[in-house]
Amino acid sequence: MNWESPAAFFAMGGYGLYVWGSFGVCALLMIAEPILASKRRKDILRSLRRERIAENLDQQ
Amino acid sequence: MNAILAVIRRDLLLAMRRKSEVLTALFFFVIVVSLFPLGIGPEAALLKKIAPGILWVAALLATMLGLARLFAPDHADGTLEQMVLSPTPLGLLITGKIAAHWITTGLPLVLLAPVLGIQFDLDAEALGILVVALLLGTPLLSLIGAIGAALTLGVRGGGVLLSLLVLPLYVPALIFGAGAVEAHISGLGAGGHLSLLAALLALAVFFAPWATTAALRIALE
Amino acid sequence: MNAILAVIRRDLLLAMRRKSEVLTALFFFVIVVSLFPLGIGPEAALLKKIAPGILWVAALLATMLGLARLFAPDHADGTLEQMVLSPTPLGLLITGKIAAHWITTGLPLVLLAPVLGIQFDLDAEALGILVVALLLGTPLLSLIGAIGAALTLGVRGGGVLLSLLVLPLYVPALIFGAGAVEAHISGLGAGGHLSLLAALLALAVFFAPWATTAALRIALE
Amino acid sequence: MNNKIINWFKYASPQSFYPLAGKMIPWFWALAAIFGGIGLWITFFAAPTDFQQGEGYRIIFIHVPAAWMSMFIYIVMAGWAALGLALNTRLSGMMAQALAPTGAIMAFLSLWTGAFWGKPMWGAWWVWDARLTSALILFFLYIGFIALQAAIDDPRRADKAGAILALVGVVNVPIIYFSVKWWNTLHQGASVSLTKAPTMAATMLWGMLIMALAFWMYSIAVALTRVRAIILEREAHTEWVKELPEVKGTGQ
Amino acid sequence: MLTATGLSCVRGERRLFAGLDLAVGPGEWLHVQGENGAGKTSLLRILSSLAPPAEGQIFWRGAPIRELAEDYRREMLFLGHHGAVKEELTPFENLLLAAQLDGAPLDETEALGTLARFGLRGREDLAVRFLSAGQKRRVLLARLAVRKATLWILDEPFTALDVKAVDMLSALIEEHLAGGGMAILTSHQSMPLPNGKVLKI
Amino acid sequence: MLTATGLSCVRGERRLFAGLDLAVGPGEWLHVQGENGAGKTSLLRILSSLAPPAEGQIFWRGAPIRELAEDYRREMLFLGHHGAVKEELTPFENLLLAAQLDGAPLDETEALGTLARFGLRGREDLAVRFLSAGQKRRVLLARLAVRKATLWILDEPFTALDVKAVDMLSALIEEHLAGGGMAILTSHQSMPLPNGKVLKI
Ligand code: HEM
Ligand SMILES: Nc1ncnc2c1ncn2[C@@H]1O[C@H](COP(=O)(O)OP(=O)(O)OP(=O)(O)O)[C@@H](O)[C@H]1O
Ligand SMILES: Nc1ncnc2c1ncn2[C@@H]1O[C@H](COP(=O)(O)OP(=O)(O)OP(=O)(O)O)[C@@H](O)[C@H]1O
Ligand SMILES: [Mg+2]
Ligand SMILES: [Mg+2]
Repeated sequence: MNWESPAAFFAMGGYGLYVWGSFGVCALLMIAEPILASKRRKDILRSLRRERIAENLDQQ
Repeated sequence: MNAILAVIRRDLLLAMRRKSEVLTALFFFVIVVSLFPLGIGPEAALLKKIAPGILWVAALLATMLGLARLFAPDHADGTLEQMVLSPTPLGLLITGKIAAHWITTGLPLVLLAPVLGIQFDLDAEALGILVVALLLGTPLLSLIGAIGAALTLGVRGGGVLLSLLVLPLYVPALIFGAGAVEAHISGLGAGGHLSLLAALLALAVFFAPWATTAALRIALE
Repeated sequence: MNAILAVIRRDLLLAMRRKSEVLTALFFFVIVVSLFPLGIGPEAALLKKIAPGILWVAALLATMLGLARLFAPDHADGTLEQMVLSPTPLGLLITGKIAAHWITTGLPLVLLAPVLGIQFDLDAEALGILVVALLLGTPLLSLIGAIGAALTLGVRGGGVLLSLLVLPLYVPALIFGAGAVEAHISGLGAGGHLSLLAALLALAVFFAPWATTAALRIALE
Repeated sequence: MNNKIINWFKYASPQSFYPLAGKMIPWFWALAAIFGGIGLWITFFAAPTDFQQGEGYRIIFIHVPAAWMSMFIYIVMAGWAALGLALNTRLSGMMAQALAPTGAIMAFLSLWTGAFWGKPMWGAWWVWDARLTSALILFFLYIGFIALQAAIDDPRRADKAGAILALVGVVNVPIIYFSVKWWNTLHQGASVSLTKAPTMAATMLWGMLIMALAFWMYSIAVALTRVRAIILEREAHTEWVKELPEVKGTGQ
Repeated sequence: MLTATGLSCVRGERRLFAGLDLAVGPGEWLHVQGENGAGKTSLLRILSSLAPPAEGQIFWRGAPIRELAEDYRREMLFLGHHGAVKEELTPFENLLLAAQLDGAPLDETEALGTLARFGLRGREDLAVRFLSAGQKRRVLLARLAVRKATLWILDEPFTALDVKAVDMLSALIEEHLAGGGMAILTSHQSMPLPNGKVLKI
Repeated sequence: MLTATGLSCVRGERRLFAGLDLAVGPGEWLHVQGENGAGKTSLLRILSSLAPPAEGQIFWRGAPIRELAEDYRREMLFLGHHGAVKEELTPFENLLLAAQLDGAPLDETEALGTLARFGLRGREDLAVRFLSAGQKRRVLLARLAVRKATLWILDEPFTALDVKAVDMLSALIEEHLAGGGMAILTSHQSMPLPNGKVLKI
């Protein structure tokens, strides 16, 4: 282990802004992207289901 | 006033529908700015020196490219004819269109410019002045450009003729705009340039919509 | 071969009829080049240093502006459809159109460039190299640009999307073209750059018409 | 042998690929999490402080994988595009479309992390270095691809136009790379140059490789998720989509 | 009441017509006829104040239209060859925006109803670009129903319409005339409408 | 002999028609009828090989047109809504250039004669931009007379034409059919031509 304390970990030897700026944006994008991708699928599924219900209503 | 808002809303809706148009105007700006280092070479000190000029010329070109489509689609499909025939005064409708043009092309440039400035290693204060100068300058570009767009409407080869008409008129905006940042970098203070830019803008706000309307009437006759 | 000539003759006739288009592309080139000293300031040494880069970027932008009108008018009035349906192979007709585009936009730039170079105080030999580089480079710009023009044909916001697609692909031409003159000025000899430019041109001559034709077929489907 | 070809074609149809992708996604997520966990542990705890660059160098563990991925994905995307043009399979175009945003994000990450590394190391967010410049242009190529596809409404047309662009781009990427490199080395001014990384310590190398694996798994998982959405969008009005459990409401 | 006296029109060096008089009163319509290139479209553009006549005067309720300007335009509706329809927008949006520009905003249900009446049910949300030639014309004509104008000036309104749509449009014009409106039309086919005057150029 | 079997067309998510069969032999013509938006234009574009059908096959003299490619296009002439006419050029230049692109250069007197036949005497040297709607169509139709094609595919050829021009065009088509040609037309009006088959979409 090379860190004496959590604070030292976050300070990154004075490079905190840069290191966490990089890792933060990286994490942000890598969390947002899958969420958006699966939301895209859920959205289309929802509209398909709605269409199906409307079709069923039409037939009745 | 309602009419202005209706036109702005309409044009923004159209812009959203043609999203790629707005986005790519922005990317054009980015790309043109990035091309210069490729043409000139990677020397940092040299690049920093010419950065304000490059950014302003690129902003100017990006605005200008969109100008051809300010009235042309409305002309082609007869909307402009209907606007002339509309009971609402044409001047108001045109003002709305110019405002929408600035919102869709000028404003994004202003917001993006600092990021590009960083590529050329400009410091924070210089970036601030760049933004203020663009904030004053881009509406000016839209206003002046609208006159040119109206004058060349329906004229053969209008697109390029437009640049020919408009670019000389853009020169003052370019000189004061790029000058403001350079003056700051060389320690002279940007105040003078900025207030001249503001004065030009005030002049254009009163004069340009009127001239544009007159030009449009002629184009449609 | 006859078909290529017929297309070239047709496009040149059209260009003569819309004279302003050709002329204003030239003026655009001149104006962009002249804007830079205004944006950057009048330092002669600095200007000389960045002259090749500026000339090349301006040539590139001037070519690019005309690109949107390479296929669009023919598309709008159905001529392109008729070309696809014509018994002559489409590839030949397209090659003819690209050649005509170069004759009307690239060639005039090549001829005008030395005059502008003088303004930046380039010496005779540098001007010669500038002309040779442009002579190799502008057909390359037309060829690559044609692919972009075909891909964005009939697409919303085509004009600006086109620049987005094409400008990155122009980078090698820009680097070697501007590089040739710079290398000469700094005493390194321009041979390497020029032969690379020629190699790129050879590649594009074979590859670009094919890609353009394929893209056009898709656009018309 | 014959069977294999038939199978391959079977899975090249969106209808059979959709459920297959659904089954694969959780596995790739799991692998991404495992590799990511190990990689992060090496990044922050196993790897020693660099005596020259201090702790700032830890950015390399995401910077390099992101840069690699941005290039790999472009090639893979162009491969799918070529396949689509040659064999006219519907799935290829969808795969290319699904990969593009991920590739663009990777390119963006390599630029972003590079900039955040450059500031402390070089004192500038950006220099016009060969590698940086060509990474920037690669990013533009991705954006162009995405913008072109977004601007064309007919999906089949969008696929084909995108395929041609991707192929033209793939020819150009090496040309751009070498031209920029040459441009730069000929004119290298007084400005900073990339200090060649010293022969890397074994832990660092391992960390980077494992992080790269994690990025691979992540990219595959996201691309598959997105391709499933695209399949549904494009095939919304086919019978098999209407018969899907998640559409009928019996699933999920 | 629209009257015109001594109208003439010059295009290039060609005099298309001269000394043309016309008058259209409430409930009346005028069928402008003539060969291709006779000058029908040119006449309609002059009457709608889009182009000035080479000679002659046009009066609306007794006052010259040049002077009336907006007051005339508020009561007049001109539909020409071009669509004035945005290809990127849907028929629904086109209709709403056109109404807003005219300063008479439209209610959404009313807009949907009008579109359905013009046979565009199911196409309300499809960009106009995708519509067929006849459907595009229908979007344009839908403005007739929503804009309350007294004088309709229509250049070849029946172009590209199928039989059903032609009947529907005729009925619409008839209704407009019955309500005291006026109309000036061009068309190469004969039209089954009452109270028509014919003007041959 | 053009035959097609099992054609279907999908636009967006809408299936316009399916399982369509047709056959046109020498001396015959086919009148494609249907409401606005039924898919007539789409069908014609498919038959002319501009767009691929979603399903089905098209044969020209027994061979699939996909494979024939240029051999088919040499014998076929398609005229759609769009002019394929350059607005900047004169009718005369338009005609000459169109013929050159087709690889069958035209004699100048022949070109002038054709234009006169189409009622464009006196407009040969006026840019098309200045012509009236009907005159523009006439320039386009003049190609019918100069290009020797066996199969004519015409989308609403009578649009914007006046009575005289309609008669002239009908006569032209009749002559073409009498010489063993074939034609596929759309039109919302009925057409007084012999040997017609009707295809309703
Ligand atoms: C915006 C800035 C930057 C961008 C766009 C960028 C881009 C790239 C790319 C594309 C690669 C992969 C190249 C390859 O594998 O051949 C890479 C690798 C690398 N970069 Fe960066 N970089 C940036 C800044 C930096 C900085 C500031 C440093 C260090 C001071 C750095 C150090 C490295 C190292 C050590 C590698 C891996 C070396 C290797 O595999 O050959 N980069 N970068
Ligand atoms: N610059 C010009 N020089 C000579 N003649 C011109 C010029 N501009 C237009 N014309 C002629 O003016 C006429 C314009 O006619 P207009 O468009 O009004 O005809 P129209 O009656 O509407 O015909 P259509 O039934 O074909 O629509 C045409 O005959 C055209 O040739
Ligand atoms: N993307 C799309 N989504 C849904 N429907 C579409 C789409 N694109 C086109 N359509 C429909 O396809 C049809 C195209 O018809 P087409 O142009 O072939 O008609 P047409 O028979 O020639 O009609 P007209 O008589 O009006 O010329 C229209 O009904 C149009 O609404
Ligand atoms: Mg007319
Ligand atoms: Mg049609």
